[in-house]
Amino acid sequence: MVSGASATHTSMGRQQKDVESAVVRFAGDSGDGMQLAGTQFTDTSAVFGNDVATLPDYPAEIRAPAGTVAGVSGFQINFASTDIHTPGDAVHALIAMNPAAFKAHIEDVETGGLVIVNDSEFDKVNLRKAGYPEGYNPLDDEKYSQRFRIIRVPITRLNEEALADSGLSAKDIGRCKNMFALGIIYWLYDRPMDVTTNYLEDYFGKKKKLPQVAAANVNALKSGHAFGETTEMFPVRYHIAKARVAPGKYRKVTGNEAAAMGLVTASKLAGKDLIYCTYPITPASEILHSLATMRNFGVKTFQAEDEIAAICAAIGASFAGQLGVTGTSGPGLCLKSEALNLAIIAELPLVVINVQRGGPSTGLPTKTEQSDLLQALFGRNGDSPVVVIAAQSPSDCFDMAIEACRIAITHMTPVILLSDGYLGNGAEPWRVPSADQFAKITVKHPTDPATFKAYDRDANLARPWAIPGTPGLEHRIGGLEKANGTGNVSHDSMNHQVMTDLRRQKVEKIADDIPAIEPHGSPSGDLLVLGWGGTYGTILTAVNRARAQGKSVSCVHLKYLNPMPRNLGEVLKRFKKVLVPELNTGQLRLVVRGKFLVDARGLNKVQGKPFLVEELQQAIDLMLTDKWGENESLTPRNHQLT
Amino acid sequence: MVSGASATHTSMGRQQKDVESAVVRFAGDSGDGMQLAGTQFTDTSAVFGNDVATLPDYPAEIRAPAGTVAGVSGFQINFASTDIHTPGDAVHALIAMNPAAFKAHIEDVETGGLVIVNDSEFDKVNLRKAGYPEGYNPLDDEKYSQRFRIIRVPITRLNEEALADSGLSAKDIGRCKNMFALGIIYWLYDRPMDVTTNYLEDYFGKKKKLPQVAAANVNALKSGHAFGETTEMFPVRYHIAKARVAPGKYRKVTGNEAAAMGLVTASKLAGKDLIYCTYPITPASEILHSLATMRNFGVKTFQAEDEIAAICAAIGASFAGQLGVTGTSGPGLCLKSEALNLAIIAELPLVVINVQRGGPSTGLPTKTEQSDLLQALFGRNGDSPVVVIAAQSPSDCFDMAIEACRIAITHMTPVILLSDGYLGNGAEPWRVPSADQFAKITVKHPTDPATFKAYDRDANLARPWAIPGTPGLEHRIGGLEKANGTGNVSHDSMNHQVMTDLRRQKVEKIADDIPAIEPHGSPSGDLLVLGWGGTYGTILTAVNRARAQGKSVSCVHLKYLNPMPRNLGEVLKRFKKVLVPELNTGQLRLVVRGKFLVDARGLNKVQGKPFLVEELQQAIDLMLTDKWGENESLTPRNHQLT
Amino acid sequence: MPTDTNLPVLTAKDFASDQDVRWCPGCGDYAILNQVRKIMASTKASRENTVFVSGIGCSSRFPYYMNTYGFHSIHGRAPAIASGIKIANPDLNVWMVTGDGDALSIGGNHLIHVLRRNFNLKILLFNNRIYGLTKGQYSPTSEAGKKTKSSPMGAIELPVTPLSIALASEASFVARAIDVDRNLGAVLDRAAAHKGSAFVEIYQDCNVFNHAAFEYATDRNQKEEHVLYLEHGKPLIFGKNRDKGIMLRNHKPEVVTVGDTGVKADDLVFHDETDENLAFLLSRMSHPKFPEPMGVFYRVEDQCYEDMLTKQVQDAIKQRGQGDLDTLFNAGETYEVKG
Amino acid sequence: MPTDTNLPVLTAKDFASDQDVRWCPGCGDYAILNQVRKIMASTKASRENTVFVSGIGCSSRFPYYMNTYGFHSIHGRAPAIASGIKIANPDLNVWMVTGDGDALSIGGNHLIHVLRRNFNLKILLFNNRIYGLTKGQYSPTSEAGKKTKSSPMGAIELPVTPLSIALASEASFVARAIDVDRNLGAVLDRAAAHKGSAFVEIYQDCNVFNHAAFEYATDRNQKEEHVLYLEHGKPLIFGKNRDKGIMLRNHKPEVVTVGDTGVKADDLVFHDETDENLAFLLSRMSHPKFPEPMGVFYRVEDQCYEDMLTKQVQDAIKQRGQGDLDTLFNAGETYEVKG
Ligand SMILES: Cc1ncc(C[n+]2csc(CCOP(=O)(O)OP(=O)(O)O)c2C)c(N)n1
Ligand SMILES: Cc1ncc(C[n+]2csc(CCOP(=O)(O)OP(=O)(O)O)c2C)c(N)n1
Ligand code: SF4
Ligand code: SF4
Ligand SMILES: [Mg+2]
Ligand SMILES: [Mg+2]
Repeated sequence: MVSGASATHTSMGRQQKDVESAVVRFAGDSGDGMQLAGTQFTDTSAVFGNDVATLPDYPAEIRAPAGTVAGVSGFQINFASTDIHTPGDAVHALIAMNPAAFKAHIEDVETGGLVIVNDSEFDKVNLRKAGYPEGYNPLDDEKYSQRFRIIRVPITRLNEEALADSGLSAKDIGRCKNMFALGIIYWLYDRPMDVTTNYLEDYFGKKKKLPQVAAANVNALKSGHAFGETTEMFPVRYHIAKARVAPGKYRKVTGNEAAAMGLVTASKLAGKDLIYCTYPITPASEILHSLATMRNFGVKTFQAEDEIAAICAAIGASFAGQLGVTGTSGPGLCLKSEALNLAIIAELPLVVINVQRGGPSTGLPTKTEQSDLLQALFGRNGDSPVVVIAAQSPSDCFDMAIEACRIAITHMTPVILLSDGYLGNGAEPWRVPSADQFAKITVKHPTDPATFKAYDRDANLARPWAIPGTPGLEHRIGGLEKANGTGNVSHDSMNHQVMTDLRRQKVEKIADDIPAIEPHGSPSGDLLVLGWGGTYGTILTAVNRARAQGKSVSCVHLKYLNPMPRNLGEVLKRFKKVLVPELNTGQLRLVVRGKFLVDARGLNKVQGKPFLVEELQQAIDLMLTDKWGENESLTPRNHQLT
Repeated sequence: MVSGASATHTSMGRQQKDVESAVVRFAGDSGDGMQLAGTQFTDTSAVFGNDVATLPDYPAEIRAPAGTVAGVSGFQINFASTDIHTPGDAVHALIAMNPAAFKAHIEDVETGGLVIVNDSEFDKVNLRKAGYPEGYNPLDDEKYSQRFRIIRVPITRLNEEALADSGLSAKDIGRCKNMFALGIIYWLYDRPMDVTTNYLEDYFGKKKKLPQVAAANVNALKSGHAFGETTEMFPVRYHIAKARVAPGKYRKVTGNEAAAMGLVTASKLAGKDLIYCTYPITPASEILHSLATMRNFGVKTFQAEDEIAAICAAIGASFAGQLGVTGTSGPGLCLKSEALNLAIIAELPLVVINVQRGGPSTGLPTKTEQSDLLQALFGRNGDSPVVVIAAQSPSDCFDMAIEACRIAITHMTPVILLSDGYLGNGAEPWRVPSADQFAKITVKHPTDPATFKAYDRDANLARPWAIPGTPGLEHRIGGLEKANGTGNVSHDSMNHQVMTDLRRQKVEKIADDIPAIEPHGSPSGDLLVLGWGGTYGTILTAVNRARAQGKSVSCVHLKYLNPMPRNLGEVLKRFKKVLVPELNTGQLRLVVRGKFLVDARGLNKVQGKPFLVEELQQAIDLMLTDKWGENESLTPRNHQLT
Repeated sequence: MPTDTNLPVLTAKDFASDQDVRWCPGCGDYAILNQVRKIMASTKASRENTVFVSGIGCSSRFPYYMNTYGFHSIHGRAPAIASGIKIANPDLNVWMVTGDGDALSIGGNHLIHVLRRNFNLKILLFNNRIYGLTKGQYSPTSEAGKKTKSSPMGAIELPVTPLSIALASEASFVARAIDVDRNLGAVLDRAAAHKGSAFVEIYQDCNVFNHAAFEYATDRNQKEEHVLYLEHGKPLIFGKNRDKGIMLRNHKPEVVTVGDTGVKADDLVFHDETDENLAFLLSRMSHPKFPEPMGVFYRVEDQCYEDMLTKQVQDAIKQRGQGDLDTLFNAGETYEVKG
Repeated sequence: MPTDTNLPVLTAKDFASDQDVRWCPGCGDYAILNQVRKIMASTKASRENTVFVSGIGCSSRFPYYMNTYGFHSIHGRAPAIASGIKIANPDLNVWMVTGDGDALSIGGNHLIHVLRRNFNLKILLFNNRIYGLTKGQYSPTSEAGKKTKSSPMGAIELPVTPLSIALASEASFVARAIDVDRNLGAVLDRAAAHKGSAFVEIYQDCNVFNHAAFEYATDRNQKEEHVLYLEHGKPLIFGKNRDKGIMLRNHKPEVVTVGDTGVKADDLVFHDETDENLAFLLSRMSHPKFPEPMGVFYRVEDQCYEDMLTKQVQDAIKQRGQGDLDTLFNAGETYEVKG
């Protein structure tokens, strides 16, 4: 989608359109390097000064068969001169490198949108692989040519010609065609090429020591750009001005990178070594990969034999006095549940990062979802209160990782930090902080045998963190119920009641240590949209648009799910209606209704994708116009809520 | 407690009191054979024709040090001429075999209650072991002698004298003193001795081939009885008439025995082999022990290497076409959660029995609790609907085990059956059914390749149960999202939405296949007490008493927790207030509030013990008299709700 | 394994499912898939009585590509699923496919126990010394010091030897083969014929994340020097010119040259498939110090769990008669309550 | 292990916690507890730097009775907890206590991996061949055919041999002792002195649910015939009159009589603690066919996981300097947005 198309002037017989934002999607075979093209376009636009939001989308299989729909890999960028919070709904320009990519993505293109196809690949074989009927070529189908501005460019051939004397093998030349396509798009959106040329020379030239390959890629890029410039195929060229974002130094981060940096930062703020114990799992593995490169920060990563060993090692590390953290995704969280309960009764600091994916079971490993909330809150035997917080954007993973560590240490409790595949893999510009802007995390380790009691309580109801190596504080902890105070094993009835209450109160009390919420929009009104996690950007955008249309809508985005902000109940009462949009079947909704007895309704979607702004706008309108009816929840199905 | 004391007549200078019911508790060292004395008293009373309810209470350790409070083992029996549903609140007669037993149990004795102590054991050493201050003997403490009728009997010595020429070792003679004590109690409550003498001769005489030991035990029993008869120590003797229970053949069952029999029965009704796969854990192990003896029913028990392997083997068994069942307790359920999700997405029949115990973590393994409900409902990644049902009494474990299997098979879904330590170990009289009174469970296995689709749906939305060995139906299932219909792997967005909805709807639809609820008491009124699981008897008793006092109270006991009975919401609306008593911190309460937006309040107790009827009566009164206040929940703490 | 000779003889192609195979180009899994389909045909397996069970991993996608019953379960748990299947229906011909991470990392414990229970079950461990599906972290069989995404400074664990673990787990059949090696078929054939848990490690090339990990054993120019084919009762000889052998000097293995210049073939160790200690010793021989043995290391005939369990059921029925519910209900102390 | 010579020397009693010991009368665990407390004193362990970690089981109650730091964790997971402790603080003197169920049933996989990683960690496996705490079900070390509550018709699994598993798991120290045997102290002493994962199996009598399981090895009238004490470099001789020995006939072990009537001592196998294959062979020798070896089967010096990990941290700092957050934040493609 392009929004706010404004001045249109003509330069050298070509129209030049100034637009506020545009959504571009690169789509091709897993082998076609679409992720690289996408990130390069993102970097260039960010460096250029646009606000950007991205959505990578790759197949589950390592490499699905070339040419098949299952093997299609896509990357979407929304870039703008205003600030944006979502990768965008409808696509303004789609680059389809083969028939399968065309088939997989064409329906997401807005009517009148630009579709640049690599014509060379639309042959019998590829059309069959894409599952099109014999003799049919969608490019010749009026159904499409009427709806879209389809531009057929024989990218493969043009690229080959351009690199004919590059001295590279045919295979390696083919590998450059993503740069040729990128060149076209750079021309189309009037982007500078230096970021990418520098990257190519650095990566292939210096790092991989393949100057020929570097040169060829640069050449392909420039040829693509020149092609755009010279050919008559593109009547219009678009220009997106710099965004008016807060001045300062920026970089792009994915949620997983941000989480890794947040953990390291927290460990430094607490003066502890970070011990990150995990077992690889999609989409959480990148946190391990990032942290594994940070040994010089005193970070120790431990790739355990499974998730149970991972969390247990983290618990052991915390018991021994360092910062024990474990990370995983849904199925792994299941396996960690028994040990998480051990940390809860042992009252040790522990951070568990859960990067959610589509469930249940193995489900949809590479797709995003928010369906582990109830598991995080309740997925353990007995009454086992645990702190649950959630990040709301890729860069927010940095802040919430620090927050998770802070709470775990100051309140001697496990903390579950919920992220998701969309946040973990999605990237956004991040205003680079400076290390000294963060408050230290104060750690207290008792040393006085005279006054020490293993299950004593401080003002937070936290017990003392006495660590092995401290003379005279030798004590034993474990999974059996503890005697209040001493922490010895106790089977006493009343003691169990007291300890159960204390564990609950300790977590509830953390509400004193987290910010109260203030609705975005107005303090009260007709509708409050209550969200959590990765849906933040979409909800915010939709609410802003609704308000721009004068609707009485505000939103609250929960970063703290247990305990919840003290004033939430009171805020909820200030609104006539409450809508809870979630990428699950209504998990926060159940809890909010149960806790506050408000008739919250749900917009629920489990389609492996974030909400579209449009879907939220529809929901808001239905709620406001009472067309919503008695439904406790509605679901968007091809542009309809049912 | 004795209730309904009526006619008191005098026989041979002794008072004889007719009472409606009495609560007796045997308490002694783990080595003292209190569990045996208790079960014998229960059997005798049951055979005599009383209604009985029992509550065994033994220490966590295999054998805590002799003489210590931790080592005390107790067994409580409530027996009556009316029908009863609980083991009783206050104790009418306590038998304390040593100081530790006295210390551990004395506070549970009603004022004016009978306390028969084994005087021989109240020496320096034992008093110290029990943790009494040097030189102090509670038996000489007015505090007690004024509150209770303490009767000091040198049981150890008398027993030794009685068995002096039994030819047994001193050690073996000592082992008989529980029978001596039992003899006294038999006399006190006017019980026949034949049931026990038969048992002793069978067990020691025939089974263990120790006629001498058998004789000695019988001798001890009779000596105890004679002692009661002859000594002047007992001014009053009690008589409890036969109960007016439905005529028929009865036997005693514990919940775990009943569950085992229920599973075997279901397997026969379905014409399937029962494959019970489990890993030992307190308090669920007895189900394995019982089933292991039933090989001749085609039962195959599999003691797996852990809980994960256990549930996976059960899933494999179901896939292969037999009845796969697994059983565990809380910590084990944590470990099963990932695989349970596999069964949910694979849509295979599976029964998971969870005998709840005190949590979190290892918690209180031998104490009862109801705190795994939320874990059962929500403890898995993704949206993973599973059927959850709960037994409400020991014998009900039989019916609900059959019901679990029926639902699992007819609806192709995993079913979690919740029991608890109190039900599992507690015993009650069970009207022996006849095998032909149960409806067959119809099993359909498709065979026609022409029409077969692995994820086809029948009227219940259940998919076909096609089993290996069927020609032409070869298909593959697994944990990745399935394509609607074919069941092939699918990463399609909309398909995931459809399948998520189908999984939910399939479980919700089961509500058509379970009975609607009818409140016990009146269809509407001031207060509805809503319970589930093992609290049934206590709630029923309390509600009956309240109604007898003319209070407008009724109760509903949920056996189906997901899906819930269709008319529950409507029934809730018929009452002004709703009270949800649970042995947890409010798990059903949260769900009911969230689902039905009713302001349900909770009576919550986590003290390793069932509710006392008295505690529920207090709660009912507070709710009715509006003294309850704004509290969402109250907890009984020594006879007070706070 | 159940076969029905009245049925038309099936070919390898008949065991291909309708799903298109989704491994990376050049993945060693393809070669194994083809061999397994061939073996199904040659051993006259019937599609309907065969079940392929797997965990999670690239290798574990295997069942989707076989036109038999299949269960792609969860990570590491295939042995337990397979156990349940065999208990429920001992007649089924069950094959398990797993990876080095699936079987030895998260699933190590289940592997030990399924082996010691000796279910009649064929276990194929595709060892590519890497986590493929999760894109290239080191696995329990990765060499010490291996640099991967999760070990940029090198892995610091000692790798485990799958065959040693299998032997210590009381496996009744232990063998090794290579994805592209001629003797894979023969080994699979032996495994199929074995009654009991047959454990086969298959060196498999992960073309994308651990390419050429086994080049020393597959590259035609050097493999003969690095691989030793085991033959029962035959001396341990290897090398392009069959001039190298394994000898024991105070029960420690040593590479020696045979032929006139060196020792006699008779002085070499003779392979004995029934000697568990020799099998263990062979399993410890690894590249580059030693040639790596291929073929059947160990086999012993033993009862299968599912058969013994079925026998207990039959014995119980013999001893106590077919279980009767009414007898069960009426067991224990019962009593009449009169109306 | 860290010791501080300025401190007053501690006695075994100083290692007793204030909790009263809660095992059944006659339980073998008492004897082991006493020995371990003695070893703590004799090896000059310091209370504050010592941590006892366990899983769940009767044996796993052990930490409560030691006046050191202790963690009674969850069933089977002690190895992972202990690993985390060593990673976080390599200087701690960590001992792990586990049972045959805890270590080999639910915890088998963690045991394999903690051993192959070779943490400097002492592992004591109390093998009573039964599940004690849960009141008597058979365990992975129970004899085949054993009748228990959960196997009334007899267990149908082959038991595993803990030492074989440990050896296959690349353990760097493997030994065996008996709760009431004189050499338990000596073995524990060797274990304490070993730098790396020291695995010690201890035969332990469960007086209540599996009494006398090891009578053959503890009863003074027969033990000498059933137990063989290993001594490095010494021939394998046993028997009351030291007249029996172990010989290899084509690398298979055999019991032979030594002395003038029989073979010479020199023909016997000489124990070599550094020979993993010999160690495995010894681990396979079991009663009644063979005497059961006691003492140190195998030991090798190797680097410890926690040390190598710490070294990677130090190397990284050497190579890249102390990690600086600002550098980290500013890494990658950054850009200025002007006001
Ligand atoms: C419980 C759980 N943890 C982690 C994962 C992520 N995961 C999938 S496969 C795999 C390892 C794959 O390695 P391997 O078993 O060697 O199979 P390969 O892909 O190499 O064939 C991991 C860690 C998962 N799917 N489930
Ligand atoms: C997750 C889990 N599963 C099962 C149990 C029950 N359980 C406790 S100890 C134990 C086995 C004990 O046997 P072992 O490890 O040999 O120790 P022992 O009591 O014999 O010393 C079992 C099954 C548990 N506590 N937790
Ligand atoms: S990642 Fe490796 S193992 Fe997996 S499919 Fe690709 S090449 Fe094969
Ligand atoms: S049950 Fe056995 S192992 Fe456990 S304490 Fe008693 S004797 Fe020892
Ligand atoms: Mg692998
Ligand atoms: Mg044991």
